[in-house]
Amino acid sequence: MATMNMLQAIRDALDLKMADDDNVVIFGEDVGYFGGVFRATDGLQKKYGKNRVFDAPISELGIIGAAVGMGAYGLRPVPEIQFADYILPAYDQIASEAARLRYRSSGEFFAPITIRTPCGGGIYGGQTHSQSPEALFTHVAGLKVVMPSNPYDAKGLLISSIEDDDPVIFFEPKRIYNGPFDGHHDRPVVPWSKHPASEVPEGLYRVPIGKAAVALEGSELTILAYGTMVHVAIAAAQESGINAEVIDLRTLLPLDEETIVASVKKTGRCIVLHEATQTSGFGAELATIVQEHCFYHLEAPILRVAGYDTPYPHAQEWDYFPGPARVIDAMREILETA
Amino acid sequence: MATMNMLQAIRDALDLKMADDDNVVIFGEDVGYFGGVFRATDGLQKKYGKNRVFDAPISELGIIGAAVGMGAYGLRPVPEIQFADYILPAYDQIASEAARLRYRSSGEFFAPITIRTPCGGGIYGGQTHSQSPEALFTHVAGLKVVMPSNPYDAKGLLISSIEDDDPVIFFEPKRIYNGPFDGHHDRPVVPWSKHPASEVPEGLYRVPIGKAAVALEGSELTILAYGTMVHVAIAAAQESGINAEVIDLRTLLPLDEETIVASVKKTGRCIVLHEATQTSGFGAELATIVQEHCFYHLEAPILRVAGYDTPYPHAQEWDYFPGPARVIDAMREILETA
Amino acid sequence: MEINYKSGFQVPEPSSRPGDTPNFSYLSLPSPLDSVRPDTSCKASEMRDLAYGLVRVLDDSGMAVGPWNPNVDAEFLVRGLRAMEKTRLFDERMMRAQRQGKTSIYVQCRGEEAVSCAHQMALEKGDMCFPTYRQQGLLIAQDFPIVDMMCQIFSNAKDKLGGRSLPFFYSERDYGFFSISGNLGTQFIQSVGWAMASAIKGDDRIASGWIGDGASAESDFHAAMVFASVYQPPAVLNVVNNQWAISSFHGISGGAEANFACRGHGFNIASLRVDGNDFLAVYAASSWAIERARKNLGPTLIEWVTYRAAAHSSSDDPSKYRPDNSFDLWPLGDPILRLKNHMIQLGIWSEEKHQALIDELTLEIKEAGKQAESFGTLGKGSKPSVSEMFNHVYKDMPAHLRRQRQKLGV
Amino acid sequence: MEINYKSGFQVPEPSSRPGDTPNFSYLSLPSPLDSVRPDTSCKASEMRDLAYGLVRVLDDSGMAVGPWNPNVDAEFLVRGLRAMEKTRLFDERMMRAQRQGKTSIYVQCRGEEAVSCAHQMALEKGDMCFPTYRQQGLLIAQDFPIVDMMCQIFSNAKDKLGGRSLPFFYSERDYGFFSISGNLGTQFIQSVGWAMASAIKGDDRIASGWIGDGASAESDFHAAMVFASVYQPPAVLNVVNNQWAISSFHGISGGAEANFACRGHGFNIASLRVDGNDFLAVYAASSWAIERARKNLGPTLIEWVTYRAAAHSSSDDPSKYRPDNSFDLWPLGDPILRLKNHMIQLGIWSEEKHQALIDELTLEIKEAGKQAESFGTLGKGSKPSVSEMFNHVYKDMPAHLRRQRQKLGV
Ligand SMILES: Cc1ncc(C[n+]2csc(CCOP(=O)(O)OP(=O)(O)O)c2C)c(N)n1
Ligand SMILES: Cc1ncc(C[n+]2csc(CCOP(=O)(O)OP(=O)(O)O)c2C)c(N)n1
Ligand SMILES: [Mg+2]
Ligand SMILES: [Mg+2]
Repeated sequence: MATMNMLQAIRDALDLKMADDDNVVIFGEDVGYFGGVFRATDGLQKKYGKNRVFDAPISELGIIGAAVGMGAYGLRPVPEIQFADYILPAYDQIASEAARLRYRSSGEFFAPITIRTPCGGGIYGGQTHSQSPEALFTHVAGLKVVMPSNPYDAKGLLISSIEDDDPVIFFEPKRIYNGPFDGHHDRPVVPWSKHPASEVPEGLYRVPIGKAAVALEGSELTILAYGTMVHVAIAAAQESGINAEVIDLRTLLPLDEETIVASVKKTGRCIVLHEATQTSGFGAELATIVQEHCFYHLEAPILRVAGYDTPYPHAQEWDYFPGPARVIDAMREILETA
Repeated sequence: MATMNMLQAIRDALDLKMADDDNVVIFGEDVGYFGGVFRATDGLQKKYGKNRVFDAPISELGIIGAAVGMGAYGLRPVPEIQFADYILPAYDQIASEAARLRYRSSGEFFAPITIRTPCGGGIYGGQTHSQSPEALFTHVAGLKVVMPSNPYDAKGLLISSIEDDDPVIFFEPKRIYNGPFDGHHDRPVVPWSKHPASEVPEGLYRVPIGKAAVALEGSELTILAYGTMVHVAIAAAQESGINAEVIDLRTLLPLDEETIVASVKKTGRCIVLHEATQTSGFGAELATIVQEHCFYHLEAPILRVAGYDTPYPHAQEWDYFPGPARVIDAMREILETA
Repeated sequence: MEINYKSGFQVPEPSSRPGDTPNFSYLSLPSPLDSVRPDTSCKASEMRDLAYGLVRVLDDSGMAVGPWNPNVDAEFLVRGLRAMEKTRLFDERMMRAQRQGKTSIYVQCRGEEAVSCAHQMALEKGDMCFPTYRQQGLLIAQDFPIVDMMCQIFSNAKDKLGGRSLPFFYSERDYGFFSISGNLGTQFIQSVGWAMASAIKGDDRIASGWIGDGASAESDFHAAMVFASVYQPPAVLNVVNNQWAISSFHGISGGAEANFACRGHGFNIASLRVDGNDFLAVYAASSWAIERARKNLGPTLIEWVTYRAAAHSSSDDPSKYRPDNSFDLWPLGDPILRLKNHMIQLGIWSEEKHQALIDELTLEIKEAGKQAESFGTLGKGSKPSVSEMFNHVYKDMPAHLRRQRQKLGV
Repeated sequence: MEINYKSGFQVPEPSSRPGDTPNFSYLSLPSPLDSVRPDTSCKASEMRDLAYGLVRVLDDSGMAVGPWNPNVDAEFLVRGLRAMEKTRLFDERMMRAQRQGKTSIYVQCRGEEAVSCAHQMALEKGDMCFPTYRQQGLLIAQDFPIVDMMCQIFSNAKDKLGGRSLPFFYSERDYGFFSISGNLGTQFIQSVGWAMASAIKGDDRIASGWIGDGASAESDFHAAMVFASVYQPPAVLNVVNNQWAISSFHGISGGAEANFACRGHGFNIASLRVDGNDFLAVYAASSWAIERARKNLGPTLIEWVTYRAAAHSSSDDPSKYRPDNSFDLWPLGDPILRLKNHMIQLGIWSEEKHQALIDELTLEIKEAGKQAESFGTLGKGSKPSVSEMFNHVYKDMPAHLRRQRQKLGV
């Protein structure tokens, strides 16, 4: 066991898989000599050589298109997209190509690639360094979509993702790289070392794709969250004294419906929480599934707490960011109902 | 009044707006001399000249990027994307640029563009000529998303879209260009001329963006549909004898929540119907909104009938396509509940 | 400053439209003797002229001449002629089948047979092509079982792709034929990625990427050029300039202002412009680029100048946008006729032998067609099972998809 | 075939890394006398050499010589010097403000001041630039009120963009300055679209698009080239090659194999490669391209060879990836120093005058800074109202957004 923050856990997973499998290659903007703008690949080029860890041109389309070709050859590419906001130029290569190659070729060719990309707000990054585009990927058959909320899961899920033969979008909520941020931007930063999930086994281990976790047990209501929002949800529960159950989805596609449904059947109330803009966000899918399966157990409408339907603003970041206060309001609202 | 099919209505709207406003320009792959692969722009280059109707290179990114620049200059571009499946290479220019320009510049610059694109299946077009990517756009703040289901609406909505100062994605369900297809692929084609909505006023008129229509009144349950699926829903209602109310959304963003909520409050049961793949489809947003606002009126879970979560298959098209049989099954299921 | 404004907006227009006499004066035809064949280790910067010329081997009299003459033997020529003729006859038969409703859509490569057939004959086992929908010659030149192609075209139960894909979107890994995508251009950068992987592994396999004149406007083309320039992977990047992209002539993708070969110059990539209807020139230029790639001396961009003799697809009617007889007047002629004439000149071929070849191939294709049809055609006879549409979305079917399949009862 | 395999995979590496002595031997420096200045009506195909050369005006002794000498007057030179110096001092002050927490992030253009300032001085009212985040000189050279820039940088209540955008993402329509996007490259094709619109309308306004060496790898660059080639719109397309893209040197975007000017050759677009640290060369080349565009003679691609003297942004530490003193050894020198020396050579300037200029500008900027800070800085003092974040999403606020705003109670 070692104590790691998210970034260290991610780097460790990359390091171990590079050592474990010669076919793993890493490339992306600034990931080589420099080790990435968030330093997730720091030291890896030195250790594994420029053949396996290298800088790429600023062409997200090219990065993913090349990764698809490499995957078809037999490599296991782990490209980095510097910010999730910049994944859109590669959207066609991801949704029409990586996700479809297996279907189109009856499995003769496939794209076993893991696209790592930092997402989410809370760093005063404005419109183009703050977005959470996960719902654009959960709509695409053939993709897997993962978003860890802590170092333990980050390492275990990243290892699973790299080993997975299907393309995985691996979202890294950048606000929690260095600490389990709970939305209280005005309080001192808490480091990961104070959090139990910073205890990370040293070698290879897997957290399975497609399994949610109960991050906080509770009985009065269920909050479905992922990434940074898991910590916001827990903070909201603790601060309000409301006995909420917080589910950390960990994988968005394929979704662990069982864990979700079991929780909501138990609590009878459900809040869906995410940073992405609300309309057509992944929360809509979650709410729909919950009402499909827990209709007779629901005592109040499912509420969404999400980013407002605007681009991500700069100066108003903390009014925009769904923090504990908004979650607490929603919890009170949902408990007052019926 | 004239009798028109969808294509004629669309061409007529383009023709009238070209005549009405010098700033309207049309371009896209094959839209110039040839008049478009579906012939929606037939004759327009001849009439308005190559300055205003012209062929574009096969670069969807370029087409939309150029349109954004033209819009910023003061033109009112109406680019065509040949198939909605091919809009993805332009996704970044649409979602990060066209949709954000106004926000970024406090309205100093904006992109008054209308992107016309044929969508949907039912033409044996396989994976890449059949898709319905609307949910990728309804998630983007700053866009408007429209999908007409008949000639009257097509013309009126297209005129409204072109006149709108915000970017509009105008989806044209290609399966109903020539007739109101109801999903019965094994029956003779019915032409538009037999349908009342093929009666189209001759001059300029507007169907407002953001207003749904009640396509079929009923009391037992509500079906929310758009595009081709409106006709499937109506056929399912008529064939089953179930007294269903069919709402034709017409605009997906911004959504006419009032009409939807009023209907579901009345019927107490709701089915959401679309061609796009189910997971994270626009149906999820619809179902979520319905349960948010009609929770106490709902007598059964909201059901979704949608494309399966696979790429669009070729040979199995009619097993994949959500036809009346699947809708009827869902109606029976929802009526049997509770 | 005194300025004279030229007026307005330019939109390029082809030299002829329906009703006009086809006009190909824009194409200049240098003699095969005029071109230069650099060593495959030549620096890209020292061979820029080749992008503005036209590599040719067959002269007007049908003789193979000049520095690019690959000096192949008679057996090779017969194989090449056979592959091209078979491709054409196959296309014709499939086109008829489409008209008879046996498949939903079909795309011929008529007029462009030399490009794919001769290129394939220069490749080696293990190399990987990333084709578009108009390179069926790559398979046919390898004697790929055409009955399998037909089964896929007919979407019957023997369609190896389970009916999931468009009819002619083959995927044949063992034949070095990458799964065709309906999204134009995407495979071009993928081919570069594949070649990068080959270089990373120290392998000597090369990738051959394909794109059309029209599709070269797509972003993937640029990505391929940038990555090929930066990493110098063992790739041959083929632009098939058949002059048309559906109804748009090559000028709409920038082929009137410049050509497609010279796109390589901006990246210092070795670039060749080649008579794509000259079987020997295609073979020679392909061999050059393939050798260069295999020796890891860098990528090559090749513009194949050819002509789309048929409609874009079975859904298209070219008489709406170009003169009907345009292929007859196309200055580079018909690749099959040109090779046939060459062989007759050489004294190794005759009209009789050619007729016999046609008869033999026609019969072979007819038999294959019958066999394939006996398994079913689109919507008739045996078909891929419905459940196939749920397969291969993922390696293992996730629960939500299994539930959807179960609900459908398949 | 006997083949000698070269080994493996190539990844370009810069000529120096931290600890090394900066090595710029890759850059060859022709004399200003050696370059040729074609007429602005010159065909692109007749001026290809210019993409491989380097347009320069100031010689080693600081005199303006050669065919590109624009022969401007003293007043013009003073204006240019002032604009560049003001830009640099402004950047320095804003950088300090960022370090003091008055804004979230800042980006300097140190070392590149000539490119934007001299280019702007060649433009006319009504023309439109589509800049990246490193062309603040375009505004400052127009005497744009720097206090307004600062208010935006500080996201205070006087930020005209209501706090919505990143600090330095200006949008100044009346100053021909298009709204900056954080997504690299996107505005390049937009500038071509704007120019197409100008041509469609028969207008004589031109567009000037901007992109970095790194971002030229993006798809939007290709789209811009294709559309510019096809429609020949009145656009000047500027690639600012400041040698770096964050930590990646220009070779990672294909700038070692080829340069960025020659990217135009694949499209037959007139291409110039210019000493971007030579104020007079920038002005002369800009004027040439702008005249060409305004006369509707076609687009021009210009590579400005310059150096990013500072960090990529306030978040970056370049000592991690390049030698610390690299700008000191940069062969094209400092654009401000070079113009200053030229003016001293001409006898119209002196160290004293320069110091007086610096003092005056420092004071001006300090006063402006104080004023702007008095309105507030990020998170302190007056700020844009919270409700601003709901504005300008659409022209008219739709119901669902109004409900969200109301729920927030603003
Ligand atoms: C991304 C994308 N955009 C548009 C299309 C529609 N489309 C199919 S083929 C074609 C023309 C392609 O022309 P070219 O690249 O020259 O190839 P050719 O058909 O001549 O072989 C078009 C526009 C597509 N398949 N994919
Ligand atoms: C689409 C996109 N990808 C990545 C980034 C992140 N990014 C911001 S600046 C930069 C480097 C740009 O280099 P260059 O184009 O040379 O411009 P310079 O910073 O040198 O002026 C990168 C990678 C981005 N902003 N947008
Ligand atoms: Mg073509
Ligand atoms: Mg740069």
